[in-house]
Amino acid sequence: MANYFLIILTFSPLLGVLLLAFVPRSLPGTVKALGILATLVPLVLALMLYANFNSAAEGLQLVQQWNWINIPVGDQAIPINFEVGVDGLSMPLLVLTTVIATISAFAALTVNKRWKEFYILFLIVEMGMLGVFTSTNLFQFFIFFEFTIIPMFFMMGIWGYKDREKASMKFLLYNGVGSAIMLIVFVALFILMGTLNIEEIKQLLTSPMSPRNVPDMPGFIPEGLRLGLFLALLVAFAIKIPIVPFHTWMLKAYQEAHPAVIMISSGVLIKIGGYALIRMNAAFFPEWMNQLSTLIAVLGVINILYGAVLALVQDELKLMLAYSSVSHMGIVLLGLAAMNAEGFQGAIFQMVSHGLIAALMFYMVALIHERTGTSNIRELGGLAKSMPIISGILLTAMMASAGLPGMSGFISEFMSFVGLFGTKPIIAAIGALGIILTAVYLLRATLGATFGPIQQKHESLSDAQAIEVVPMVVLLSLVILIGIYPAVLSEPLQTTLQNIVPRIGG
Amino acid sequence: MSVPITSYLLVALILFCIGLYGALTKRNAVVILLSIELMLNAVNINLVAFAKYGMFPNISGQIFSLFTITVAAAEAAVGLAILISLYRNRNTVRVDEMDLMKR
Amino acid sequence: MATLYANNYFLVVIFLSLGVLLPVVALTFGRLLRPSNPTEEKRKTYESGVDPVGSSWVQFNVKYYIFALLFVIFDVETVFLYPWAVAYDSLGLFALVEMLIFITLLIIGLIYAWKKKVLEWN
Amino acid sequence: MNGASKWGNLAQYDWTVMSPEFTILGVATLLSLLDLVMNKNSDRRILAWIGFIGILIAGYFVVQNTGQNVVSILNDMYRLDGFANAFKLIFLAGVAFVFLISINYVDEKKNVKYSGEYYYLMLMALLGAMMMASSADLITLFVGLELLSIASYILVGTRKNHIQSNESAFKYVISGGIASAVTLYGMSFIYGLTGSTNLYVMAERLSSVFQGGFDFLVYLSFFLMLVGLAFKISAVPYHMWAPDVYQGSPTPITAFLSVVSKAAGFAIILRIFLIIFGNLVNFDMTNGQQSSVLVDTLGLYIAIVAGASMIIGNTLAMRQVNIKRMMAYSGIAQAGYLLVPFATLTVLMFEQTIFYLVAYLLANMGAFAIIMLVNRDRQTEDVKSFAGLYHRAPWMAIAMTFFLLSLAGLPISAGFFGKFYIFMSTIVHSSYWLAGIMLATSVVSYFYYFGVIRQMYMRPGQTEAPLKVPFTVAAVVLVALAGTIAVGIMPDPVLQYIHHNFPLQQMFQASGQ
Amino acid sequence: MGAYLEQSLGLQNSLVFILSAVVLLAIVLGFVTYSIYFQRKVLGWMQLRIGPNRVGPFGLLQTVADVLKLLLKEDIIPKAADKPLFIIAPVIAFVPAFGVLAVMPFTDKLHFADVGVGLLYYIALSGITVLGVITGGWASNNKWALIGAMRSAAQMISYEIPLVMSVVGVILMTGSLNLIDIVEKQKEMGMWFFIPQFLGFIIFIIAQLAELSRTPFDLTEAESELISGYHVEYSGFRWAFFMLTEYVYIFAMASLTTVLFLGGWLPPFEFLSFIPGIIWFALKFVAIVFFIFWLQATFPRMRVDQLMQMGWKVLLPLSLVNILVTAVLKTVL
Repeated sequence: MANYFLIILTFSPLLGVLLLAFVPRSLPGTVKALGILATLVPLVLALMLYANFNSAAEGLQLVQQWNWINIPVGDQAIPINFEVGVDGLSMPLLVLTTVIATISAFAALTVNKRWKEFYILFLIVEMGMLGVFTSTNLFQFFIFFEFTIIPMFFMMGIWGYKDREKASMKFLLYNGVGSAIMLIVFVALFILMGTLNIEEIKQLLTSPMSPRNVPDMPGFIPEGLRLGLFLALLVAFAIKIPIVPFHTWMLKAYQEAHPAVIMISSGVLIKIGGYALIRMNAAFFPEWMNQLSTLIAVLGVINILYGAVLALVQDELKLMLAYSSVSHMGIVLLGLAAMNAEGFQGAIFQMVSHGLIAALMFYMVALIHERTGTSNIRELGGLAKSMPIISGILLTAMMASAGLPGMSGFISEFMSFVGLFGTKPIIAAIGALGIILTAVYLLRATLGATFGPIQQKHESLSDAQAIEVVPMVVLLSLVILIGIYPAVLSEPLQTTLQNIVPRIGG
Repeated sequence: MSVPITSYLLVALILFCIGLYGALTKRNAVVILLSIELMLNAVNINLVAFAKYGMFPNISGQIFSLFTITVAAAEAAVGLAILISLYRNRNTVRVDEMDLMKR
Repeated sequence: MATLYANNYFLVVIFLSLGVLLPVVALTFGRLLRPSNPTEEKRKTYESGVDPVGSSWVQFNVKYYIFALLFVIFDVETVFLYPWAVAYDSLGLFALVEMLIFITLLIIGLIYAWKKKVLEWN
Repeated sequence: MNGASKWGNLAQYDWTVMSPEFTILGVATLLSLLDLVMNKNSDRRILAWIGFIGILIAGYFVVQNTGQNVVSILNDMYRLDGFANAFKLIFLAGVAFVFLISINYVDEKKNVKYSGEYYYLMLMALLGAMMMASSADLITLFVGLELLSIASYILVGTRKNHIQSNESAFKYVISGGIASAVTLYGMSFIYGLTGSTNLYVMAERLSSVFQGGFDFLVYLSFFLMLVGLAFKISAVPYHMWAPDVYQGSPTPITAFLSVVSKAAGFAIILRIFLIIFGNLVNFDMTNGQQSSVLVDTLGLYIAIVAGASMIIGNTLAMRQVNIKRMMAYSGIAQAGYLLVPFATLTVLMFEQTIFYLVAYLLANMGAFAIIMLVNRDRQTEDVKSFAGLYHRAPWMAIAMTFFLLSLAGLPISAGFFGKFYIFMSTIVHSSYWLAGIMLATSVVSYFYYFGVIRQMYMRPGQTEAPLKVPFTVAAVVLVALAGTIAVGIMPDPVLQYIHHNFPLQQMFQASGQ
Repeated sequence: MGAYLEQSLGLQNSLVFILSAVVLLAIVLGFVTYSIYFQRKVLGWMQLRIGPNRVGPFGLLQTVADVLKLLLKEDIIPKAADKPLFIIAPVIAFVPAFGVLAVMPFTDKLHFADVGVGLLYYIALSGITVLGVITGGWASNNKWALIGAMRSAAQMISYEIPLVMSVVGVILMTGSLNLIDIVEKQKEMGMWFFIPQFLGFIIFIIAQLAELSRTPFDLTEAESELISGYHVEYSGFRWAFFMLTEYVYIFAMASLTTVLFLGGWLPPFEFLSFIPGIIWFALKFVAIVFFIFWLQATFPRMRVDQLMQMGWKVLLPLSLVNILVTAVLKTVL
């Protein structure tokens, strides 16, 4: 069992797909129930993984590999393996994925048509996300990455609002460009290294003994090429994160797609970018990461400020959240740019924390939208009167997002900034400005929606039902758990980070 | 009394160019078919000239040209047949009027 | 050998030029002798004595084209029969078999045309 | 030797290696005779099935021939080697698919009237393609090329009373005629320089000629042949015919053109260029170094052709509203991708090409089967006819999705691995610009492929009535879908099969090795 | 002649070539003149008439007078005609007719060009005449002319195929396309080819009649229906050239038949070889010419559909069969 654990975890959503395929379309109740239940399987498995994870061990755990493809070159063959493994970096993200997936499955109850297809696609996306985090092989990473994109395209295009098709197309093309660039780098690495295993590539690129690092040896990789690969990877993941000039797909998608879809996207998918920056950019090219850390930091600051300023002027809640996501992902970049343990921890904390909070907030928006038919602040207002629970939790979530101490947002932002102040204090100081703005726009939006005069037609709306409250509570408690007991995350991370990023300081 | 090979090749080249020009610019479908025949005949001249005066004179050039002639005939026959059926339906042999599909 | 070859074709050229020359000379000579007095009526196209109606360059029966196509195909196939016939002695039995196949295919082509009523006039 | 003297030298050859070709020729002849003697109004679908069986038998013979040593008869006019077998299998599979699709298409009186001719003309085209794959002599290559071309001209125009069909057939004839003239003109120079039509003899003699100051003529003939043969694969300098012809032809013929005819074009291009120009070397006087002309000089031009095809095909495909036209431009782009391995010439060149062709075959055949169904049902070839297909025939829509994903090169589909393998060669060859174009245009292609997907899933159709799917079309779609996904998950068996059973080096070996 | 051909081209043998060609041309023109006379006489006898008898002794100068008359006639080119084509058409028709004679061997000594592919040359060149006919008919811009030209072209191309195929048997037996070789082969075999190639001979004769547009295949003329076919608008000497072409072809075809099937200049029996070859050639030649004129008095004209069907459905399959049978027999025997 232990041998196949990760494989089972990765493909566990497919069980639900299989079952759903046999449920007739005419039983929406069964479909929905089955859809939610199916997400519980990976959740349980992920929790088991967390429980059994050995935080002290260095490197990957539960490693498994199978020969998949052999590329014949002359008489010999270069293998591409199917290999899985988990370490302190991917484990929290795996758990995050399953949690968000389950919550999103609940949020998807508000979907109004074609539940069967929705849940099938949804589970395929979940499989893709899990696969991305369990793969220790670039090729496999890429394939699972694509597995998240294509079903997402369908989900955005079929279930959403008026302009959904354009949004999905935009999403597809942006991410297509990103993955295309990624593929270039992966294939280049494959050709240069002769392997696609992330660990082996890291060894070959960083170990001083490796012929790749000794000039005049065959296979030596000059710095220029390394820089090129590094930048290409950066661009590829920048689209995913997204870093500012590449963020437009996200605005459109967040505006038009169904909230349940956005929960996955905002909660997990965009984290893949940050994850890959650590996994690949920082691990493969630590020198360049170091040298260009200022650039990354500047990009991060731009993200924070740009996102915050624009979030400030949005009336549309979803758009506001989209800009807020941009802003928050900037903090991830800041943490990475610090190039020290605190910074990296902060970045990962921020990813998890933002994942949870963003999911929560979109869930709230979904509930509000379902009831009022709008998510525009101007058309809302005074909701606290008719739905106090929703309003209350929304307020709490906003505070968590703004980085209120005691919640996860605070820890992550704190650690990121501490890390960056150690190396680039000026940039860190500018970035910190963004935190203030965050509080401002979040409060503006939340208060605008919940307080003030209520509109006539909103007075009789019902509050959240018990089953709708469960996900909120779960998410909120996780946010608070990380906020007051960060060790749940930091413990497995500690040893792993040292292992992943060779040049990382103390 | 022997003619240098370049003159044969030159004739072929001129013929080929006339054919190509005609095939690309003429409006009348029959003229286009004829232009193509012209190009193919340029090839035949080339082949036969090479077969006699080439670097390695041998008969395969002539054999090749036999096949070229046959194939050209078959192609022209098919082309004409199609043109006839086109003409029956559209009552034109002008190529610039064959524009039903541009979009 | 080369002179023989060239001379043979020189003769051919002589014949062809004579073929051109004769009409040219005869017509030029005739021009000096014959009267020339063209009038409208004379130069009118003949149409059983009445004024001609329209141009005669009109759409023609497609039958002719189809026979032309048939001719092209069969005539060109003889291109292969001639070399085969000339070289028949040196090729052996196998060439016979091959040509049997070839001619059989030709005959099938003919039967095809026959069956499709292409060979009918009218 | 007594028997030999009576029967002539020809009888000494091992004619059994030609059994696939003989089968096809025999079946085609049989079909034509049957068609003649059959009652005018009787159902001619039986002819299709006879033809189909013939194709299967020929396929069996090809498989029997697979893995054998090189056999060359008639002075290399016919060669049996791995290269030939691989392509023949692709042709046979392609035509088998087309037959199955056609059975439902031709059946209707209004579509194609002379169904007997339709089938045996297609077999003749197949025969031409097979000869193209299996010959190392310019004459036979050319005759095979023309047999394929001429049969396809007629096939394109089979809808005799359909104006567009006529028009596209005529355009096809004209473009094809010009293309073959240009190709032949190029061939004639190569022949003149080497005095032989046998590719191996040509290759042998060409190097000395090349260094003897005739390099200009060698380049000239290379370009002429490249331009002319680009017609068959609808690659860029000669692609303009494709949209019109694809649009006007009967849909199964469009599928035929886009797969079999194109694959045959690749067969002849690879065969001619690899052998003739394969061992040409450029001698650099200054440092005394040799460099392969094909790899270093000509490869660049082929790469340019490939890149231009990708760019033009993909960008113009975006503007199309007619699905067949769109597929035509997509086919132009695919030709560009398929030229990449040849332009880069890595050790895996042949495997990459064949693998991609297999993936392309599956995806395109499946796609055209569905396109035919939908177009016929909706009586329009507009992309919009796909609107709401998911609600009418969910499995067809899902299958179509996979075919389009495969064409776009996205996992999990055979097309993804096809592109991945090809992509590797660009990186190995360090043509990063080509890799860049390849990926950038792939992303562009998402736009129109997903445009169709959008119609199928996200737009309401004019009708919700279930689409009737005939058995044969369903079979084609099923096989293509299964193949696309299976190869998309486990590409290894196919790749290994190609690698071990169709060794490219056989192409350069003499008979009996 | 052979000796001159061996020499390299100089002033002397060039002159010889040119002069001999001119002489042949004169002979041919003479032949045409008197074959018309001959034809009229033959027809007259057969129809119990006298035929031309006024101009000169026995009317021998009748045709000469006709030619003179044609020369003096006004030359009219219709206004609606395509003038350049109208003028060039008779030339196109005439040149190949005379050109084919370049390869015709009259005896083993008396011949002009000794071309290796003589037979092919003959067939290829003679096919061009149909272009002249079509051009003439089309350029006239006259409905009858055009119909006549089309019919004539259809007939000529339809019968060209059996004609071309029927000689394949002869080629098979000889293994050469050289006309001299073909006669030599008949000498060697001791048998004229019309015996082993009887089927081919019959097909050849029939097809040849059709090619020449002689009765019973003279539909192109068809005075009663088409006035006179493709040359209805031609007058004077232009018209004369179409006529000339026709009779020169009779000359050429009769010669070719003699060479291919009747042993050329060979005597029928060895003991008769003291008589010069040219006499034998002339005898056979005259016999064929007579035969051609004879038919004119005997057969009615065919209908156009009968004509086409005869060519495609009878002669073509027969000639294919002839090829097969010849090849098989040659291998078996």
